[in-house]
Amino acid sequence: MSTTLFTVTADQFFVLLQHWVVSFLPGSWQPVAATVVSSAAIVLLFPILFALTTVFERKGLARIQNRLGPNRVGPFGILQPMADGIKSLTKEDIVPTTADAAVHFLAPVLLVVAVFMGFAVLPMGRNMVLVDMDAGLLFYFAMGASTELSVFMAGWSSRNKYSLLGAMRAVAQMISYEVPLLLSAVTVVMITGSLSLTKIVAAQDQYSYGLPHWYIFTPWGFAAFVLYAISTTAETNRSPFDLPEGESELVAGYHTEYSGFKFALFFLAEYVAMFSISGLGTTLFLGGWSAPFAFLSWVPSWIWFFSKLMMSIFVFIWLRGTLPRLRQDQLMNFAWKFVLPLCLLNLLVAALWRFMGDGWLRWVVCSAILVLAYVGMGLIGMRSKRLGPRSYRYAE
Amino acid sequence: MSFVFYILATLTLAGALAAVMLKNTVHCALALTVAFAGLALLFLNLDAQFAGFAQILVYIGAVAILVVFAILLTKGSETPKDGVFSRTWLAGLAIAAAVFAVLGWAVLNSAWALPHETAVPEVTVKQIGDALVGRYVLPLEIVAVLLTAAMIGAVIVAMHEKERTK
Amino acid sequence: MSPLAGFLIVAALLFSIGLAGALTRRNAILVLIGIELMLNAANLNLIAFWRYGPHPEALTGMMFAIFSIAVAAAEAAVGLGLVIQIHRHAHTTDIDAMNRMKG
Amino acid sequence: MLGEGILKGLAETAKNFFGSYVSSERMTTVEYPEQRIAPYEAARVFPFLVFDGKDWEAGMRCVACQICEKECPPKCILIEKSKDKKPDALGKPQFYPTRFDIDISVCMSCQICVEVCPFEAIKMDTEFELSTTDRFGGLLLDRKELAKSNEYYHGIHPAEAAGVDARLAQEKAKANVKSKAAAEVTATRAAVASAIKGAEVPARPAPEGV
Repeated sequence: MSTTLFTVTADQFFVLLQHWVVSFLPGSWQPVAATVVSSAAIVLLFPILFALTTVFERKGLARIQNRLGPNRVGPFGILQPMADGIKSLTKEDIVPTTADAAVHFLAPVLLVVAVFMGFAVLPMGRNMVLVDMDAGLLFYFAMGASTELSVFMAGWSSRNKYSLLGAMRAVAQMISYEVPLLLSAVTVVMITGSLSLTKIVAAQDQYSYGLPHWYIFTPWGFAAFVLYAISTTAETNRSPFDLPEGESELVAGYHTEYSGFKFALFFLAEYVAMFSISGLGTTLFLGGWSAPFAFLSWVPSWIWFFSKLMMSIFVFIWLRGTLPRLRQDQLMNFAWKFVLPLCLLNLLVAALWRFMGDGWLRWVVCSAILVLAYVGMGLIGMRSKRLGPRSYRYAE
Repeated sequence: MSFVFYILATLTLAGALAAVMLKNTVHCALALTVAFAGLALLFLNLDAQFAGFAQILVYIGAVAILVVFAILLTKGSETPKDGVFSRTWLAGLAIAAAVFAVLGWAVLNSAWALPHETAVPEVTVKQIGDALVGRYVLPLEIVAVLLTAAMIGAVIVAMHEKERTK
Repeated sequence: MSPLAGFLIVAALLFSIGLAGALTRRNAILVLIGIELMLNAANLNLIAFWRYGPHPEALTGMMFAIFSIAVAAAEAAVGLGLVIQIHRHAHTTDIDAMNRMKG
Repeated sequence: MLGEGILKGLAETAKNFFGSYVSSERMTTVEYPEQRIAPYEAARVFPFLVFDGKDWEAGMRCVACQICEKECPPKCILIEKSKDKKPDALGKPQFYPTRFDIDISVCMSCQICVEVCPFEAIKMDTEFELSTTDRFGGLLLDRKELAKSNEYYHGIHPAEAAGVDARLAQEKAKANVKSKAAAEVTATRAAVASAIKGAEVPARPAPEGV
């Protein structure tokens, strides 16, 4: 860990910046001002990242489909989000007359607030966390849980058959995937022994012969990460699980009756939820802001956090470009009959891992149990589904 | 008494009153959520961090959605034709007022004897964890069994009986 | 008036509002909402007494509140399951109409 | 069944993604207004009227037989027959359309008018940038806008145009042969007639002096 003055200042750049900005205020206001400055930074940073991600998403999907993607507005289409932003601001904001105006207006506001609250506990760099809570993970999931209600409010208040159907589907999906999400996070808590995210990252920040102690490199950690990834794509209504806003059936799901800026708010909330949940993913499994190799630890810590974040965003986009949409019953069966049992088993394996003591034996036993369970569930679960090459009864 | 307490108290009571008085049942459910949120903030005000977040997670995350789903499944969102309050609403109100009078009287009279340690209890999640699996391991297991039973029971109760409707 | 008394008053008021809701409303779900409010008022009392109690490190009040939250959630689930079943059978959620025991 | 299908799919899209940066001919789309894809031989958009020679009005092949008007499924062709006749390519006097309108907002490019036209007068164009500002007048093309030369036809559908020209030339040749034969027949009949007349003239007086 070369601790030259340059690397330390680069690493703690934002912390020093915050102290410098806050130092202008009189003493008594300083703690409050510090939180205000950091939360202002978060609230500014992630919409900018959201703007960039919309371009990455459209260009990434285009490249996957062998086409170019937006390149008209600005060099390589970088200013496309500017154009989308202005468009959504100037679009007329139509509220259906039969809609329940108060709830209709409140839904996107509540959603955006709930989504932004999650960032308070995410450690984005070495001692760069807004609130170092002792029960940080629990706070995060509490905020995550309140997004479902605003989705329902949006669906119900626009008095439209499709949006209500979309909202019911979205809420059912989010609730049934919230259980595996929590359980996969609980395995990490079991091993670290603390709910505080900074302690979880500290536990992963050690290196043995160059390789980091990230939880994804342990059998139970890898299984938990895969289950976590599945649950996050479902929780944020993305890629194979985006049935609630399935354009083909439900027009646009629960935000059909929204237009103009309120629709842009839903769009923003979905992407910022994606950021915050993949931020949590990196914190829990990919070692938060710790460098991938010992000799790379001179690089500022927040660079690692945001690069891992953007990598997960790219995986979201990659999944969206690849997998077809799941039907509602397939989606629910998958959640309750495949992901949840594996999560429970993973809890068991994590406990086994913890109390079997160091050595190669626990690696073999844990990975054996998990692989056996996965293959077993896969074969038994799929047997009744007559999967295999399609047989056409009429057209040959 | 701190200023924050007054704000949170009014927020919670307003939410609760709205949840009881409003005509549209879905509005009642949303007002109930406001009451739950107010209570969670009151818990945080009482430095019970774990209980506050658990309250948000369990009540706002699950119970509120459950209530709203129930309202929609029973077509409760249309206002009933013969009034929102039951015929014997006056008696109910009287009983509630009586209960509040008794409780209020009890609180005010014993105000001097109430314990008032102002030391903020330093509670870490580790202590709660140790307490849960240490002193309270029996209630923990019982609640686990109860939750499973409740889950299975609720599913069976609300399931479509295939054979009877044939 | 000590802060604890303030919390107790708020909890009592909340409890009576829940009780009023449960007694006066016609819709079964609103009765369940009233019951939820009463349970929450009890939780508030527990945590208030734990916070201002003599030795908070024993965590009794908070533990009690957490278990009561879990039980209340289970109760809400079963209660609403019943309401849905009654509605499917008798096509009403009006309590006054549920006066026949016939299955 | 254990998720290897998903991995195969992901590998495929990854290959596409990184391949698109490596080799640019994977790109199926082009920057439309600047670059254009070469039109295909069999492409068709809306019909147009073919005319031979330079003057579109005189050389127009259409003889206003109105078969296409009757056959057109969405009824988007309107023809008004002329009173007088003008000689067509074979010199035979034919009617011509004083008014021939096609409403391209109604036309569904089904090419039935081309198939039923006995005179190869109407063919399918490949011009598709026809957007106009006004919705009704702009999309109703009249006779003058529809008429395009045979060379233009050769430009857009070379093979098909060559086939049409060959057939027309063959008909012309057959017509010439027929007309030549007809000319001979008329000539011989004229000769016979004149011979008979010549015979009658002397015959009429001849009976007196036979």
